[in-house]
Amino acid sequence: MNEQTPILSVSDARVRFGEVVALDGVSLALSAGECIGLVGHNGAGKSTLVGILNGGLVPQEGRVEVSGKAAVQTAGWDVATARALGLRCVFQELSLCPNLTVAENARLMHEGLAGGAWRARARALVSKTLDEIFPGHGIDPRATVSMLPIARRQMVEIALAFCDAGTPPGIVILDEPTSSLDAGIARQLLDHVRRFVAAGGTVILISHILSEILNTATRIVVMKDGRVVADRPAAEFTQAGLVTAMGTAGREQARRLEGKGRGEVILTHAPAVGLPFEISRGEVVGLAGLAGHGQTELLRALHGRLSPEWRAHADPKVAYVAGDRRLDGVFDLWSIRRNLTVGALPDLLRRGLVQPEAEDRAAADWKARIGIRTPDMGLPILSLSGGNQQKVLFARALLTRAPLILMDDPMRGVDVGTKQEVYEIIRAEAEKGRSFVWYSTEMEEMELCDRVLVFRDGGIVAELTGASITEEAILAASFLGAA
Amino acid sequence: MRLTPDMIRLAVPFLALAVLLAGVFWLQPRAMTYSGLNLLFNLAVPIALATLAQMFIISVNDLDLSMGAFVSFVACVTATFLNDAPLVGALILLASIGAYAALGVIIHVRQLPAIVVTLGMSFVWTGLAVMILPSPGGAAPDWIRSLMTVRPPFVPMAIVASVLIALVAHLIIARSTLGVLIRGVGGNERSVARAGWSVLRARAAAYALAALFAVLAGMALVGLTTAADANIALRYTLLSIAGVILGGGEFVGGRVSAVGAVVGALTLALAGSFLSFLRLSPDWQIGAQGAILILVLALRLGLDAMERRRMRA
Amino acid sequence: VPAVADTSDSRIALSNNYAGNSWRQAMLTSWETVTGPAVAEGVVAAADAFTTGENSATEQAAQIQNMILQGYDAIVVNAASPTALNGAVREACDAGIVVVSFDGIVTEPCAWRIAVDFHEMGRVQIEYLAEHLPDGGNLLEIRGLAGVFVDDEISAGIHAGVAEHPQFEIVGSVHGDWAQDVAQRAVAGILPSLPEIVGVVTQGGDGYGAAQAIAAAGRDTPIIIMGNRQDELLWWSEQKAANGYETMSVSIAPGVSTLAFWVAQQILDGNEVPKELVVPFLAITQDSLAEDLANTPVGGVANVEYTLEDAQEVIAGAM
Amino acid sequence: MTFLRMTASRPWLWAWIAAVAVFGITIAATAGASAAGLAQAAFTFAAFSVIVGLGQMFVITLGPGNIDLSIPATMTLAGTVSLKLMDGQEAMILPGILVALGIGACVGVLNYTLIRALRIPPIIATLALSFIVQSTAIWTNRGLRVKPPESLASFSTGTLWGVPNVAIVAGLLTIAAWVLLERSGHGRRISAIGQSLPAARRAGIPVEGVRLATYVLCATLAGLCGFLLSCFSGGAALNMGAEFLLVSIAVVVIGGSSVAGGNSNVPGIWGAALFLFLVVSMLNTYGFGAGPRLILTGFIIIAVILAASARGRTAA
Ligand SMILES: Nc1ncnc2c1ncn2[C@@H]1O[C@H](COP(=O)(O)OP(=O)(O)OP(=O)(O)O)[C@@H](O)[C@H]1O
Ligand SMILES: Nc1ncnc2c1ncn2[C@@H]1O[C@H](COP(=O)(O)OP(=O)(O)OP(=O)(O)O)[C@@H](O)[C@H]1O
Ligand SMILES: [Mg+2]
Ligand SMILES: [Mg+2]
Repeated sequence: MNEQTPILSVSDARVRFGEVVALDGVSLALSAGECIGLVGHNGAGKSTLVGILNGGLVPQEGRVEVSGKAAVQTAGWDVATARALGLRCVFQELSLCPNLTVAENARLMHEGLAGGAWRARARALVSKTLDEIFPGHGIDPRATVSMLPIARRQMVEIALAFCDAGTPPGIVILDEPTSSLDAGIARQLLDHVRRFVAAGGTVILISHILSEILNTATRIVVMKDGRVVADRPAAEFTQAGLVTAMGTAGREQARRLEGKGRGEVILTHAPAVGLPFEISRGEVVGLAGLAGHGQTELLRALHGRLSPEWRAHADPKVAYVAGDRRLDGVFDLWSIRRNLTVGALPDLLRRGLVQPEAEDRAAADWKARIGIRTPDMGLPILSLSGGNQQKVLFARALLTRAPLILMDDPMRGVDVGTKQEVYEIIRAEAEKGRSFVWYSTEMEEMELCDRVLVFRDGGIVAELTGASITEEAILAASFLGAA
Repeated sequence: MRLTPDMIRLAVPFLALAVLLAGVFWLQPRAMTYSGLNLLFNLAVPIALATLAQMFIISVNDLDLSMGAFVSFVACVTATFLNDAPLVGALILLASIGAYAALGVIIHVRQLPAIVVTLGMSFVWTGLAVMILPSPGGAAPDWIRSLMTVRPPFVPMAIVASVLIALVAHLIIARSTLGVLIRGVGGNERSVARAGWSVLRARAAAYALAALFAVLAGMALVGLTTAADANIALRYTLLSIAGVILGGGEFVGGRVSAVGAVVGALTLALAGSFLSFLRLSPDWQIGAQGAILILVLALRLGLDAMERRRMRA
Repeated sequence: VPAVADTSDSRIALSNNYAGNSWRQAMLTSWETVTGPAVAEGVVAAADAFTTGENSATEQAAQIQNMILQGYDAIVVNAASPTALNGAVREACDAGIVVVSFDGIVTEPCAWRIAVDFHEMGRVQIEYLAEHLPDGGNLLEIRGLAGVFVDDEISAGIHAGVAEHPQFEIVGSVHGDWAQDVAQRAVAGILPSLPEIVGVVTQGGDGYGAAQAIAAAGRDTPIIIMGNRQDELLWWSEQKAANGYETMSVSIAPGVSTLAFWVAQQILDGNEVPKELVVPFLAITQDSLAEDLANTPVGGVANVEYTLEDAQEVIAGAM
Repeated sequence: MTFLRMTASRPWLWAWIAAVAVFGITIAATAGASAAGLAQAAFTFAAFSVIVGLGQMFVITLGPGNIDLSIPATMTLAGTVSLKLMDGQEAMILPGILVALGIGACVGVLNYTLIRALRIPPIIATLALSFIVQSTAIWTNRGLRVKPPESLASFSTGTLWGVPNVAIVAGLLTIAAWVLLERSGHGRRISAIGQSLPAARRAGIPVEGVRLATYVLCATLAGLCGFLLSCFSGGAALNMGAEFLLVSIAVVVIGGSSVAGGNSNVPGIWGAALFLFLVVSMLNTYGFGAGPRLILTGFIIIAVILAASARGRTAA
């Protein structure tokens, strides 16, 4: 295995979307048997680079070359060519067909399944790959994808990328594959990545969870503002070094304020299953446990209970930060500004009409406060990178005057620097008396909460407070069902 | 066994059909005979075919507002050209299937709303039909006529035909790769494209399949009525949409069922018969059709509620 | 000829394909007023009326098949299409059911037809205009629903009339779909680009709308052939009183459904009835206007209902 | 280039361009003599399409699958009942209008109730309800044509400084609809729901209330249109709304609103309504038979949509 012979390379790629320069001369070479960790702030251009490698996006300048063959002109590099070469992609947004079964999705992804009795073969293949990567996954290949919780969909998508149906996978690109997975499943995936790479495969791993990158990648490529700013073996990086390279100033971690007294109770809730609970003023309550054990359902139920269905209230009781932003977060046709202000509409109205100045002011204010990377808040929301869209959703909720904010894994795809800023904002708002209910798949975020409710099988099984909130305690509760 | 939402969706049309059939038998025991069943259902055969045609369009998230006009056009061609000069007739019908595929291409390439394009096409098809048959007439080709009036042993033709076309359509849409691809386009067009498929070709294929079934619908219709006119099947547009929905299909997301669509079409046809056996006052006969449509769809709600109660228990 | 069979056990059904205009409503009402007493007196056992939602041949075919199942002895049908019901009508005949069609007739030979000479109805309009406007001139034609037999026939009659009287020229022709608002809209749209017109030929019920559109365009009122609607007759009589306006009015009487009823009853009774019967259309002239207007319900259509004797007379006349 | 940029930001321009072109071709037949008359007729009849089109536009903006097929039946019922109630008496005009609007509002509430309570797709729910409404219209007066009060008849057929009164009414409604949609919070909410219902729910929008209000608004406009139309044409007919089923949808989509929801276009409705009227006038004027006329109408509609989409491409 010769590290110096790249099997696929992109050189000097430039991509512009209107005013936005997404890639500004990026070169990247992939060799067999390596796992490249690709990191960078939100909007650095990672997903755009993936698009080029995958053949779905033609850069305005630059070329893609494949080893062993005559150089492939960019024009000749398309999805079909890439797939025939064994290149597979797991995209940042889930991209299965929700109305089809797992096996049917496999058929669409793999030309190799063509021919008679493809259903049986597809089922067998998916099951085999899932068993290999995620032992004990419990996914029926006959299930319709829309019936699966988001984490399982992610697992299916990953398995489909690693399937061998005729063309073995050679290069697998994983764009934030762990963003919806809990720690255990994520570990299974990363173990598989290591095995795959050891067997001579190539992986590009994109993640904002730096420990994953540091533990899994053999080489780390850091992107910043559409350029590659560092490209070195993983061993040469430390967490702090990586953060510095990304250009986000290494901040001090936000910490929980110990010993804060609990304010008046603003809400009590007794769900059908599990323990009841209450929320006080100024409290940050975490919802923990394995993904898909009822946390999102609880948030929805709370929101359904508190937000009006028939008439808008001048004083909203609750605001919601969606996790699945494509499904229940962004409004595709609208500008960033409108997306941001829609939650606080009653505050922007005078005699039923929207006041444009008030709206502009609110938008400019939050653009600065939360660092939304865009030249103009009037641009369409979809021109933002995934993480920046998530910031807008966050700002939407904070802009309201709601005393309670429900957050459904709101940091999905948000880069480390921004995360720290958001943590501080949450903290500051909590000081001012707002309460947060915060579901997250990331353990360290749970450690920021005043109190954590651990879920299992659709209900709350344990409550941890203060210093007892530790990774071990949460894991113990979510597996054993009791603290 | 756990009922999945998919199964509930399919159970509704079957249940509705069963209830209506029971009602019809109770009101009119004569319907329980071989020829009775044939009389009840034979005009549902073309409706079922048109409903399947609509289903193919709906499965790629489009809607065809020209279905009725197109079936009328096909009926006019069948009763004239196909009868007098079979070769020319067949060529015209083939060309019309090609036209549908081309529509699919245009709609895809230019990202046009299918509703508007097919709205425009409904004028075009009606215009062509009026030019072919300015006043009603023509005659069904003998072979179609005898095919539609054949009397197989034990089970009447209408039932045999319905089962057969449901089966064929099911194989196409649910079992074949093409069917998976078409539904995939309805479910998530982008991911289908990212897997290296041509969404353009998939959409064109869906439209061509729709046209094929619509052509069959027009021919079957003429076989039953023996002659055609330019407005003969205008009702099929709404009937076919209602049939797909009744059969558990959804407007977006590629969720359709061929068996459901056929059963939905039969249910709609039977609802009309049920009402005439009730002998309502003519003033309310139209309104009763609406009421029955609502009742049948309310069944789904009932089943859903039942299922939820069971899950809680 | 004395009746050879008794019809007191017979059941007759009316199959109607459309109920969405005043003509059809008057037709259904006439059916009720005449068959109600007939059933009460035991002339027939039942005379049920059935209507389908929209004007659809396929739905009507299904309706006829249902009537076969219900075991009616005779089916009286106003058909959506002269040909598209032939399959169902054939099945009814095969089941021994008497089928009588009227207004919208069917071509299937086993059925009886009570036809209106629609062709003639178109021709007399030109005839009348030729009498009143010997110099001829430009005409506007308002047609019905494209692709429907009645529309084609009346229009053919009008054009035949124009061929006979070449001093007339049809300078504009629009489809009003037999709906007041569609006709009014179509006329208003073509009117500005037409030269002066001396007459408007219609298919029934569009006269008032045409008069309105012409008035709105600020033109002189030409001779507009009316279609026996009460609002048309009222407008005409107002004009007549004001400035001696002259025109004529023709249409088929909705009560022809009752003739069809009696014909069916006579056939069931075993009487010989020819397959083809022709009923005259109902014409209203300058002289009969006052009387006919008085006899027409407000907002309705001029009508004639038939008794058994009237029917026997019509049958005898056709023998 | 500037032209393209101009049309890109104003998708409604295409409908207007088409309308003006067709107008030009029509009056060319008479060397321009008929321009004023034709324009007046066009605005008169377009006004009715605009009134129902506005309602339909709000409903379509609510997102995929939302459509109101009960418009024709509502128009018929509102027209027949209110004219029967007024029975030609001047004193009953106000109750007549209120009854027409009330009938519309009731149908809207029923539509929404069916959609929500029975979870039926709107296309089916409104279709089914329209049958019932139509039956009610038949039952109430069996198609008798009652004349409107004299002052209403002359108002609806009259003009003010050459502009048809009905067009003025429709114009005022259009302005109100524009403000509602583009400037008000309610319009924002409708658009949000149209883009994504779950997202709207999560953003704290009272979705059910907004949807109810929208269906009621649409049916109320249909009731008003039925009332005006029957006054205009001298009485209500049972089939008077039939045409407006397709017309109400066509003016919305030809006018540049997105059938996928969330994005609507008020000025385009006028362009499209004028265009649809003028196309038929043009083809009638040039003496086309029914067949070719229908075919050309179809192709012209598709051509307008194609032209409008070419604009979409260059803008991207
Ligand atoms: N379709 C598009 N239209 C306009 N701008 C776009 C488009 N797609 C991406 N961009 C812009 O390109 C830049 C790079 O985006 P990209 O999605 O590659 O970032 P990323 O590194 O993947 O960020 P994240 O970590 O948030 O996913 C961003 O500024 C984004 O706003
Ligand atoms: N939409 C229609 N479909 C089929 N037949 C029709 C339709 N409208 C009218 N007819 C038939 O056409 C003939 C003449 O109808 P006519 O034009 O007098 O009714 P109309 O003008 O629509 O009535 P009104 O305008 O008063 O409601 C009759 O045979 C009638 O049954
Ligand atoms: Mg990204
Ligand atoms: Mg991201």
